[in-house]
Amino acid sequence: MLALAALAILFFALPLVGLLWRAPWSNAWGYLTDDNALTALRLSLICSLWATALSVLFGVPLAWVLARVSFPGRGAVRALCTLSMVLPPVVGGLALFFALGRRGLVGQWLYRWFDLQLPFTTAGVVVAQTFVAMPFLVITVEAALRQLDGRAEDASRTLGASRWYTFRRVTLPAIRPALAAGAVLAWARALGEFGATITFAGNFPGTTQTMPLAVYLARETNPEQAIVLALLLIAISFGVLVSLRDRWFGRGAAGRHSVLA
Amino acid sequence: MLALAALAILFFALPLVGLLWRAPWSNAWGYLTDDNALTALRLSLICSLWATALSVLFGVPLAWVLARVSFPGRGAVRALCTLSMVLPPVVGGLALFFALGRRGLVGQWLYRWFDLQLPFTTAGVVVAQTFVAMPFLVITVEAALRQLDGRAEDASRTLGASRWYTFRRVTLPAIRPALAAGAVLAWARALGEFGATITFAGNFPGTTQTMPLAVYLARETNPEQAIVLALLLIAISFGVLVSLRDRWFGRGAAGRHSVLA
Amino acid sequence: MSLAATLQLQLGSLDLQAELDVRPGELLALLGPNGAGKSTVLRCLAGLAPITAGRIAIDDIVVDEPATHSFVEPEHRSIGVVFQDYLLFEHMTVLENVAYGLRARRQPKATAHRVAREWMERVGLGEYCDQRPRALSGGQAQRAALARALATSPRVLLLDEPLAALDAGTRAGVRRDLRRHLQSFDGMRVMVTHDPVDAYALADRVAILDEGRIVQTGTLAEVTSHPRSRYVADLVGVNLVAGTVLDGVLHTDTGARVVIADAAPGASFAVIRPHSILLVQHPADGASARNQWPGVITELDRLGDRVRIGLDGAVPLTAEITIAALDAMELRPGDTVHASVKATDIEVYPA
Amino acid sequence: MSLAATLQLQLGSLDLQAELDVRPGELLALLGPNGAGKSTVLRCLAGLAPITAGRIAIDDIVVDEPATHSFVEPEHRSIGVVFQDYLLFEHMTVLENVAYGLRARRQPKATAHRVAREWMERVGLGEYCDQRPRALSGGQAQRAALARALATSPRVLLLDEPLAALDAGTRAGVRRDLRRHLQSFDGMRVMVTHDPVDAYALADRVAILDEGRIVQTGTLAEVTSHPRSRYVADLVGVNLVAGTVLDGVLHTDTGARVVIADAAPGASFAVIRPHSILLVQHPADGASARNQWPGVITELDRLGDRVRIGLDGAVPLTAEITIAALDAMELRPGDTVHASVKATDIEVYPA
Amino acid sequence: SDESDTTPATGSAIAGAVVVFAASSLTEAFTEMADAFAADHPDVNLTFNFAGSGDLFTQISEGAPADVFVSADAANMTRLTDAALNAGAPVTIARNTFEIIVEPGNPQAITGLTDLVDPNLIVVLCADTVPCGKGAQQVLANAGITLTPKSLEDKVKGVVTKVTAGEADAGIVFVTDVNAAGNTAEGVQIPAAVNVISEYPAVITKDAPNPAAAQAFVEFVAGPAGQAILTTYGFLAP
Ligand SMILES: Nc1ncnc2c1ncn2[C@@H]1O[C@H](COP(=O)(O)OP(=O)(O)OP(=O)(O)O)[C@@H](O)[C@H]1O
Ligand SMILES: Nc1ncnc2c1ncn2[C@@H]1O[C@H](COP(=O)(O)OP(=O)(O)OP(=O)(O)O)[C@@H](O)[C@H]1O
Ligand SMILES: [Mg+2]
Ligand SMILES: [Mg+2]
Repeated sequence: MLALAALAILFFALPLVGLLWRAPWSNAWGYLTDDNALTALRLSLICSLWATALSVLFGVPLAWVLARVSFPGRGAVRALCTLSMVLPPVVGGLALFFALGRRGLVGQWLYRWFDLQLPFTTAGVVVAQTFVAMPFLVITVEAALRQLDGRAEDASRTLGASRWYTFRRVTLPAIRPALAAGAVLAWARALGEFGATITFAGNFPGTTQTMPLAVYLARETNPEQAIVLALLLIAISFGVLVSLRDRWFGRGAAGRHSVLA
Repeated sequence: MLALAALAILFFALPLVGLLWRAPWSNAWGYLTDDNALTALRLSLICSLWATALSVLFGVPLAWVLARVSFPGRGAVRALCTLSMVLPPVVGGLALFFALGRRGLVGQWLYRWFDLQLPFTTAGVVVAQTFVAMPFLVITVEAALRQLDGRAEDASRTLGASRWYTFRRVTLPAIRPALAAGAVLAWARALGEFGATITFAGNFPGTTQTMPLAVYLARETNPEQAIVLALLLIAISFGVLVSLRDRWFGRGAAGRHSVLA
Repeated sequence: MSLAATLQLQLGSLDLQAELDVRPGELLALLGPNGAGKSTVLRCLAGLAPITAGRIAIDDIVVDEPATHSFVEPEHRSIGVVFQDYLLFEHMTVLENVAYGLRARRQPKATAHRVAREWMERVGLGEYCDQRPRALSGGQAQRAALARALATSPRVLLLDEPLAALDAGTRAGVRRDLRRHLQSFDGMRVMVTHDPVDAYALADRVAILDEGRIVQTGTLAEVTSHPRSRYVADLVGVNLVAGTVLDGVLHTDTGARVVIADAAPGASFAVIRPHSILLVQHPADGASARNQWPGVITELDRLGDRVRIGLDGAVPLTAEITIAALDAMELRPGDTVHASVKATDIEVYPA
Repeated sequence: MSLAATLQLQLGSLDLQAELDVRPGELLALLGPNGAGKSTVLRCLAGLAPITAGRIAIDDIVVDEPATHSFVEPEHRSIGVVFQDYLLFEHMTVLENVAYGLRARRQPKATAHRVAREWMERVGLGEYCDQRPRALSGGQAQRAALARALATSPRVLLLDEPLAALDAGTRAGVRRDLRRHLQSFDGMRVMVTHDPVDAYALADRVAILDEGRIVQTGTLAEVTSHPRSRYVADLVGVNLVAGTVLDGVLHTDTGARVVIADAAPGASFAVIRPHSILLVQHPADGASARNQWPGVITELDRLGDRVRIGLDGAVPLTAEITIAALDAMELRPGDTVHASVKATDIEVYPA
Repeated sequence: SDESDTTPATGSAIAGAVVVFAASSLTEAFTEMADAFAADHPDVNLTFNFAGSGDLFTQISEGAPADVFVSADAANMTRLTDAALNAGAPVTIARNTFEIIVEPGNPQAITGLTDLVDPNLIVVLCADTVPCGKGAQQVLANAGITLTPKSLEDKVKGVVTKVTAGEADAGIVFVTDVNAAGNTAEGVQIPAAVNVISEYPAVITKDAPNPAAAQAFVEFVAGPAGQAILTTYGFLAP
């Protein structure tokens, strides 16, 4: 067990060490304080947080339905909600065009009636990120709901709590570790999103150019800067993930086996 | 709840409907039976299954360590293992170069001593896919382990079962829904992997050209074919996901609330 | 104005078909062997297990009737349930657990916590308010669950072995508290228990459930004086023989003949008390009013200065003799003896 | 060759400091109020809760001694545990649960299942082999857990209220089975129970645990005849008064004086039986050998033709009088009465 | 709503936002050009959207608000004109030609195309669906050489990355890419006889929201100031 885990850690650590090793430290500061980079970073953080929030808002109810309501075609719906994970990046963007673009199924009406256009706007970035990120939350939370013993929910119902109150006060806290994990997965996926974003939202500094897009462009002009920007992205998510202490990831387990076996 | 879930489903369904709507049905058969496409598909399936298997093999022990062994820097290790999710696609490939490439930290020794070169090989594709896919499994499984009541494991120990036997016979079955979910997430992520693969392993039909790469390249000259190939990828994962019945996703919950509320 | 239920439900190997009627202010104790379906009955009443046929009405309001597609969700039934395995919410403090029902009914937090704290004091857990359920011992958890269910003052209270995990000292106290509280409101209560003492102390009426059917109801005294099931006979410690009376003889289902004093013909039960059984090593030529059955000793069980002896034969029996008698006869498991009972010592009543 | 343990452990509000010694073939019953730490003691012995100081040795092999950093993992201790809340593995059939310990010990599947099936029969669950634990009732689950622990024939058997959830009929049977099996091997057993009947039927010796300390050990008769804790006094149904004897008077910790017949000076316990207490409405001028304390009635509790009356005063007491006497005096909760006890009716022994 | 109107605009008359969809290989040159253009046309707010030429075409065909489309090859421009999404004829603003890219110091001592056939060399090319791949194939055909590359990259930077990272020994890329790689790579010239010239056409889109400013930008790029900047990045004049 421990040997396999150690190998896995090594596997993740090596590329990072590699990046740090090859990073052009002497010029790093200049690259980082580049106006464009900072703008892209800010946009990336804002959009990925929005995408995470939307994923939680819509994804948790969806997970609950998949776990707890039995209806014909449930398996198909579950599969549908994971498709965006399999879509090659560009095709994801294309599919979003076909649905929400100016010529899209729904997008054309949004455009005609409300003069609303999602592509090439910051909202479009959020839509693209949500599209690829939400499945991670849905699947994680659904698994947790299934693992949950439904009897605590029964007890809550008999105490006069509605399904909704029960869900908020009993179910959600019980699956908090999974919810946190799912949200982190979704956030990370949104933060790293590239393909659907560049296709659907374009690459406009300040409105749609997120960090991965900036890294992509930096690579065209200055591969060194690309590495530095990627390291910045890594550092930020590292910071967020580390500060999301064990406590957030849930109860109990912390330190149960303090002796290594 | 149900309204939000329905919106979420709509959000996922629309792009798919859009793709189906715009797909060039008259030429579809020709595109599908294209030799190149079939080769890419076969390679994609093989590599993504390998990546999933490796993710399970290494990821489950890693998740166990993160959930059950308390050691200094655990938070940092967890963050480390999720970094590959945030890495912009190309940088992921670069980082793998720096670690496992011909001039990489470890890769140079592999090359010198064993004449082993991962880039431009099918093994390289598997490595790239594993690198981006494993975190999904690790995080999902860790959350499930934390949610698990450790007392069943206590009971197993008193019955003479070692930690390892307990893990196999009690812990793993109890987290089966999450393990299945994590494996599906990892598989889907591996199947859709594009950036790290093309950077690290390159793109050569038959050895490293997976389906997303084929789709991406087709899109440059023949967007119609790209859509058809993407739909094929979707159909396959749809098939796999639907056939992974509820039963696989775990016990109990199926049909508890048969009345919609 | 009562709880009236006709329950039908198929669940695994359980085939539940039971009828219950509890009047306001009444406490019905539900007794029966493990797996009889007692907990399932409570789940049906609570709305956690919808019945497949029948009807449940609380205060004349139908809450479950498949025939008319009526189903009232658990949270709208004004019920309180104390579950067999507590089911406290692990992520809340014990106080929050007890306050939960009131909070769910939109009571302000301060009120809910004040009421909950009173209940915590009442069940002797005052100092555990801010603990997590995990830090409670089994018995403490059971008491917290009790407080949680009582705090919402439900119309119907369903208790699944509420006192089972309590220690002897607390048990008497909680039983007393429980009775005091139960007397102060006019709702209906159903309590599952294994302990006749609980039933005696708390219940107005008992119902015996066996394999999903109610086999007997009445006061505890009525039920125990005329057992109609193996379970009740075991509870009271007597032998129960079922059969058909014809001409002063009870013909058992296994074909044995039990000579009885006098009884109306038809399907009947006969009760044979262990200490009215005489064991002899050789069959005696007795009067016809004496029953005499050979049997093999399967069990010897000492209880103070008496010994209970299990016999396997045409009429399986448990006899009770003194140690002195045992020593005199030098009985061992496997020996064959003859059990002899006077017809007048056998009580017979219609099934 | 025995189980010898000196346990020290701090857990939440529990401060465990207990010493246990169980000889081969012996069964020690651990009794005590809820939250006393009984389950925690078993967890320490099983290796699930490492102690912070002290020493646990099984058959002279040290399995836990923080001072020497010795710690043997639970799976290498040759223990069997029946947990208070069963802890059956939900994803296996009941048979697989029972066979689990043997499988974990690398027994071939066929052997393990055969032995497991025998155990299933023995606890009366033969027909439930292929069910999931979820389909078992509470009592059936308890029996399955028992079978699972016994199937591995451990050196030390730890039972946490193994009979608590069993119905009256099964209980006697399982208790008998348990005793039979326990007699057939020479291991050590520790059983937590709340039921003195279990202790009486199964235990060679009892230990009373209260707030983490062993307050009394001995045979059940020894312990109950001279209670040393409120818990045991409640169990037996007598009043226990603690204090210091000086010149034929016991001075209680609350400052009251209890006149006694004769006892050695020093810290002592006095036992006053409820039925030896006389209640009078007006204090009588009696002999000096008569104790007389005023008290307020807090509780009236009917038990058949007698009534138990709780009194709060300098010496809190429970008295027992007949219903006739109660009716004659017209006592109500809140009334003040005088409790009078003859010095010779009070049994005193050193603390 | 805008009529496509190609009347020449004067510097003072034009204003407003103009959006240029340009192939990503132009990123550096165009970014530098933006400052010079702003000096000439202070009232114009110039924004770029850099991506692969194929992606840009897709976006425009889905209704993206582009004024100018600058492609890195003729093929994507043809797709646009075939779809009648252009206003006026495309203008070639730059040309590019090919070089062999090798590691700094040329450790494998590659002197020309014929050296690339060595089976021990790792050579990567672009896929023939992208401009650099089509060009490279043409170059090899012109030289009469067949070789088996290890990889067919989706974009020219993929080839550059593999060489600069040391994974590949050589590749065929645009001269401008070798320039951009700076000291992380070296170029080996390909004789003009077999080399191929690739063109960068620019066009104003049919739905251009600001055709006047668009026209001004295209003229600026094609003009002497624009050409001077492009030349510093290794582009050839049209
Ligand atoms: N979810 C289920 N699936 C299958 N069978 C079930 C299920 N729940 C209950 N049963 C069946 O119903 C029977 C009765 O269960 P129940 O819990 O009602 O018994 P009980 O009378 O409460 O017993 P105990 O006194 O031991 O608690 C069980 O023996 C089991 O066979
Ligand atoms: N994990 C824990 N965290 C904090 N406190 C704990 C924990 N486990 C036990 N305790 C404390 O130890 C006390 C004793 O618990 P234990 O389960 O040993 O009691 P018990 O004697 O078995 O009671 P019961 O008869 O009710 O089962 C509890 O009251 C609680 O305060
Ligand atoms: Mg039950
Ligand atoms: Mg306990």
